[in-house]
Amino acid sequence: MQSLGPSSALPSPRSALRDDGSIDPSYAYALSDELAVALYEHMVLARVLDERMVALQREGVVASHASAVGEEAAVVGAVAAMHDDDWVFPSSRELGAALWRGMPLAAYAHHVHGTSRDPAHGRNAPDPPFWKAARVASVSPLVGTHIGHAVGAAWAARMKKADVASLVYFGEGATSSGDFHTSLNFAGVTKAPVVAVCRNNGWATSTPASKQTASHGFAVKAVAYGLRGVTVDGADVVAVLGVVRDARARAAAGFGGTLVEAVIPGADRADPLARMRRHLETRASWDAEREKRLHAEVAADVERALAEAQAAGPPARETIFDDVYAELPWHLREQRDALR
Amino acid sequence: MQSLGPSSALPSPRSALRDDGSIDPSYAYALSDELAVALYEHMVLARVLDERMVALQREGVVASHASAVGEEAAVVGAVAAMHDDDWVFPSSRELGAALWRGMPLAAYAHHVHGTSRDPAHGRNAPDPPFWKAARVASVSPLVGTHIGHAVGAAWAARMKKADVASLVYFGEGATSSGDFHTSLNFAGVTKAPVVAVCRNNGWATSTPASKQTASHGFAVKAVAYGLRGVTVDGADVVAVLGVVRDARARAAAGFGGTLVEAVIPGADRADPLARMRRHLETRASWDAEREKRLHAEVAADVERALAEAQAAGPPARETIFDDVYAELPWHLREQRDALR
Amino acid sequence: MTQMNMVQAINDALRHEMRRDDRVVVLGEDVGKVGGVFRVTQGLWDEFGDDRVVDTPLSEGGIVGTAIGMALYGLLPVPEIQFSDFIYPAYDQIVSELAKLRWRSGGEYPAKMVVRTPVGGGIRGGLYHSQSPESLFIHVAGLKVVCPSNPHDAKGLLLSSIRDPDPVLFFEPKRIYRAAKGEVPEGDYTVPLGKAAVLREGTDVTVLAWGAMLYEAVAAADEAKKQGIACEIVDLRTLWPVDIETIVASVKKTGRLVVVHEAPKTCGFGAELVALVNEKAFLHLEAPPARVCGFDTPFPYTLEMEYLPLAHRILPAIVSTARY
Amino acid sequence: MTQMNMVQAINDALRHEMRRDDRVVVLGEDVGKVGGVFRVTQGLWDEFGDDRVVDTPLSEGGIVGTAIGMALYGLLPVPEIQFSDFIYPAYDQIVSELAKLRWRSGGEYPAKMVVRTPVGGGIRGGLYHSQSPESLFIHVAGLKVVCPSNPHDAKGLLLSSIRDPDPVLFFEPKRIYRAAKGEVPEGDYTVPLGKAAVLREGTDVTVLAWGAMLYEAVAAADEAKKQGIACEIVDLRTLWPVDIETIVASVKKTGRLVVVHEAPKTCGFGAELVALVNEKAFLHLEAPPARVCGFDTPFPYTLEMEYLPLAHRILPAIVSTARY
Ligand SMILES: Cc1ncc(C[n+]2csc(CCOP(=O)(O)OP(=O)(O)O)c2C)c(N)n1
Ligand SMILES: Cc1ncc(C[n+]2csc(CCOP(=O)(O)OP(=O)(O)O)c2C)c(N)n1
Ligand SMILES: [Mg+2]
Ligand SMILES: [Mg+2]
Repeated sequence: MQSLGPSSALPSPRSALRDDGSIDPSYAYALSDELAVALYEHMVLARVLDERMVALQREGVVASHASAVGEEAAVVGAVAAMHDDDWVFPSSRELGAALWRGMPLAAYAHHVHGTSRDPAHGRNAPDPPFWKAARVASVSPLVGTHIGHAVGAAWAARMKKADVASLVYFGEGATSSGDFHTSLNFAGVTKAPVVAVCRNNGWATSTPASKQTASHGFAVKAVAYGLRGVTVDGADVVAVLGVVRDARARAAAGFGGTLVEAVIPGADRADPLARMRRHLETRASWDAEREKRLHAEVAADVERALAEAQAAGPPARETIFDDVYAELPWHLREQRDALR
Repeated sequence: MQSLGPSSALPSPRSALRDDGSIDPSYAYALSDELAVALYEHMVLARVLDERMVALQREGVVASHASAVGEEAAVVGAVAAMHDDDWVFPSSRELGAALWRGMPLAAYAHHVHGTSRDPAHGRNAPDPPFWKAARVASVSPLVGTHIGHAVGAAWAARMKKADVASLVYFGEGATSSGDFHTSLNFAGVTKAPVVAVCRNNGWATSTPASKQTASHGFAVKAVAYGLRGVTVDGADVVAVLGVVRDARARAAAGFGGTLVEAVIPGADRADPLARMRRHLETRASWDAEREKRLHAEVAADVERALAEAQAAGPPARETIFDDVYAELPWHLREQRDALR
Repeated sequence: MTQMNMVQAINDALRHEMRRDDRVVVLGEDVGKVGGVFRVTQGLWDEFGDDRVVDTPLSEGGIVGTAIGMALYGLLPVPEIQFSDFIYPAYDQIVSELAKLRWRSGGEYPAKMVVRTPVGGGIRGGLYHSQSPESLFIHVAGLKVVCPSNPHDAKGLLLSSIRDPDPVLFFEPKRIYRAAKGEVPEGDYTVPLGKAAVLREGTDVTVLAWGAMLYEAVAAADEAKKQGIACEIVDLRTLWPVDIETIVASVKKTGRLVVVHEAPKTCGFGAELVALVNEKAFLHLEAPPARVCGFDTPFPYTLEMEYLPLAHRILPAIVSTARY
Repeated sequence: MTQMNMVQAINDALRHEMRRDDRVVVLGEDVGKVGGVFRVTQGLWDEFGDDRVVDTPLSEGGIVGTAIGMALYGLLPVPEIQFSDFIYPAYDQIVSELAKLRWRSGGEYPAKMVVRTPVGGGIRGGLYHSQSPESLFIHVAGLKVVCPSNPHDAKGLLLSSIRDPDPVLFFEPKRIYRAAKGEVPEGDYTVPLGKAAVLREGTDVTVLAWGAMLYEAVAAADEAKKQGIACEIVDLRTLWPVDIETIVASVKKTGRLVVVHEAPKTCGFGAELVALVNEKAFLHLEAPPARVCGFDTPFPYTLEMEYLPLAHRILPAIVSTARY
């Protein structure tokens, strides 16, 4: 009898950044100064903003926030590997992806404060933000539902023979959802150009990955869909960049999607920012001076944005009734007018 | 980078019955005359009944019927491997499982004709039947929903330390449902003693398996749940019996569930009844005489049962309102009384 | 003008719009080569091919979820759910995602599609091939809900539904898929969403119905006429947003209301219609509004003709409302 | 008697019944060691262990689907859905399977469970942590629906729900999880299903409410009293099957009805209550029944206090109904 039980050994996730800050010679891509610096700067920006959000949430200024501290490499490395007109479908911890795509800090601040200048008129609880100008999609906090949207957008691009792909992020807990399964199964059948990045941080709220599934890791689930499955060191922005670039290229070549498991090391383990900084320091392009300037600039930018949002007022009451439909139907007009 | 893409080669499904009617020496179990004959007799019974149902459906006597012709070995072999107090969760084509468990032909006939003597008072469209006396569960025709029920019953048995397992059947199309995924993922985590038999007959209505998934076969999907995955020749009742016995034993020993892919050969390929008959003919216990008698008896039993059901009347109109709740609430009493 | 049944009219509308608008994509279980279990999409795959008429894997959630992504990309998906009884695996995608995308994105990411699905009983389908779940979608803000009762409206409403900017649930009464025949204009025309049709004018009782039950309402009204009761029969056509003016005008005229639907009575759309009429025509009501509906039970197999609110159950409600 | 809030009372009921009946199993996301995101199951895992208090994988459909199997086996599962906004992935299992099992099996395979889930707004949760989907379950035959408004009822109704033979959706108004405090008897007692509570007697207007909005109804009634309007406030407690006698008796007395709920107005439970009162007390109605509800929009984040039907929106409805 042919047994297909799980293999006992877990593959060790691929890394690129070595302890001495150098990049593993087997790494497939050249990394320019500009890109290396941009990756680091955006991780720092995401970190600083994130820590401020955690504080604002503690103070009760914002109702909720899902921190990505320690996961910046997975978030920034993946989005940096995609093309500008690719779609990005974040989950709750990907504010860094929107920032990479050019969402202004002020727009983010208006979003999380739900102000009159929030693009969504304060309708959504904080995170993740959407940014239409750069195809960062609007997703709900419902775990898993957005995976199908990413697959559908990629499938549509393939139907239209456009070189456009989708990047979708989710946590390892989301792999237990029915949407994960039905969506990636569609991706396999349609060869939709999608890169699905599973941030395995080991926990779904209080539930450990060991109670989430009995599979050996999460990348192996790709086998059920005829997709490629890859594990990568989620604290290594350079490795994530490379793995997602590979996946994007493979998808564009018509070979279909990839499930990337970005393994996030426990809090005790290496900090993704420190690891990338060590690499930058091996380059002429970075020194303590620039490091200091960066932190000063980012802190100032963040405070300016938050101050702007905190000065703004709430949306007008009537805005509740807009955008339910393209045009206001009779019953919503009545409900709105009754408030007057 | 560690790639976990699907292996290119499909495992060939395990068989036990050889062309000359003998059983492969590597087969792990002894097969008594009684069991061998019982397997064959129930396959014949299922076949004859099935063909009559197809005719009754054509005549419009019953509204619908899902034929299991050609799939009897998968259906009968699997249920025969389970213990008497194990649970059985059929899908639409498993009338043979209920018959094996002792459901009287007359009860089946009353069910498909929806008569006043149908245990469910004519509430369900035909197939599959349930049979409480032997733990054959009531399932809906909704593809996939019953898989969770089978896992839950098995999980409950494990919680209660009872040596009770679940057998659940479904077609390969059902593996695309969200329920397949969420249910088998629960099974993996809980080590619920469940045997999930996927009848891969190659088609979901008009949709070929190649459009159902891009995985290499269906048994491989077990890897995503830390379950064991096995493929077996679905036209070989002896092989199915053995594979499911292995799975039942493994589950009872606490090693968790198994996903069995029973590959049903195309209509052109070997008929499961013919293959088992060839085996019986290698035994003293079977000859043309017994074969003839069996068919005569089965045909007579089936006609008697159908005649009884066709003579019975429809359920009383008031029965519509029973069993919605344990006791009739005020609004249903009003609706019932309004009919008087 | 050609004589068509509902299946042919819907097929004609799909073909027409797919020729006109190459964003339109049909997807679902078995909608391709075989043209769906009711043959509504027959021939579309032959004309438009694999990329616009797609047989999907067996997952309603996957169908609607990926269709939302297609819509975001810029296509106009028209998914089919094989029976509305099978729509629940897609319920989360429809009510949590599809219905809310425009609103939660401040209008920047509307997701437009038309979900087609056969609805209702009368084909001996039993409890899982006969349901009428419309009120479960009317309750959810952001969706439009349509149910035609004849071939002319079926084509005209489907074309309007595809061209409307909002997501539409398009319920097709399967009991009359082939039984309802009528003249259908060739080519382009639309029947506007949100406009009911006064099928028959009358002064005594307003009868609201839609889909397959409209014919039962007519049959009951014919009987009532023999007893001297003149019913005004309104075919709602669009269930939500409903044509409130037509309903209120009619009730103000007749002072009496009977609502007919197949779905279970409790929290069915009939309750909303009664409540709306109370709010807008209370002083005109001369009798308690009556609801003739499916029972608050699952849908039976053998006894389906007892379950359905057929003419013989509608007539007494009309009479007692008129005589109240 | 001890002073408890809703969280403590529900926790006390679960602990009490788990000690009494070893068939009772609690399962859900994060219900174990941490005791759920609202800490309602806190301490149960410590007392009853892994086999009776189970942290499940992240799938509501898996939770309810496997719970049905447990129930068939003979256990009595009490699954928690972390927020009722997340119940839709389990909607198919609840409405297609759980609700219909007893009926479709001729009474041979009832599946008994109590699905607990926090409901409603008021915690700045935005559109996916604030919903009130009760009418989506009341419409489905075979389910009972309960929503307590205070700690005493929460414990007593939950014990009744667990002991009732039918599946129950138990909605816990999260806005008052900790705000609502009161005396709760120790040990065993029940509050019967299907019986409403007349919280305050009055002669002028009947106000129907439940859960968190009951307090808003009371606040509005207090204001109305200052204007000489005496409201009779009825806490429904069990939404379905609803206590029709109490409602009809009250409306026959007052002749006027105001219904309050957080869910969107259209096809909300309020519509059914208005329709029922029309059917049973039409001639007693002296004013059009009024509904004060959530708007027919998704639930907003910043403006949630504008969305909720708070006292300042209930009062004018009471006054205009009384003065009609
Ligand atoms: C359908 C649904 N169920 C439950 C929740 C509640 N919830 C929010 S986040 C979360 C855990 C998610 O874990 P994971 O997917 O690993 O993502 P992470 O938070 O680790 O990034 C849960 C259960 C939800 N938002 N949606
Ligand atoms: C949720 C749901 N979706 C769709 C259907 C319609 N349907 C009934 S059988 C079937 C195909 C099932 O194929 P498979 O699972 O391979 O089983 P088989 O019929 O081959 O035994 C479909 C799509 C259904 N019954 N339930
Ligand atoms: Mg996680
Ligand atoms: Mg099949």
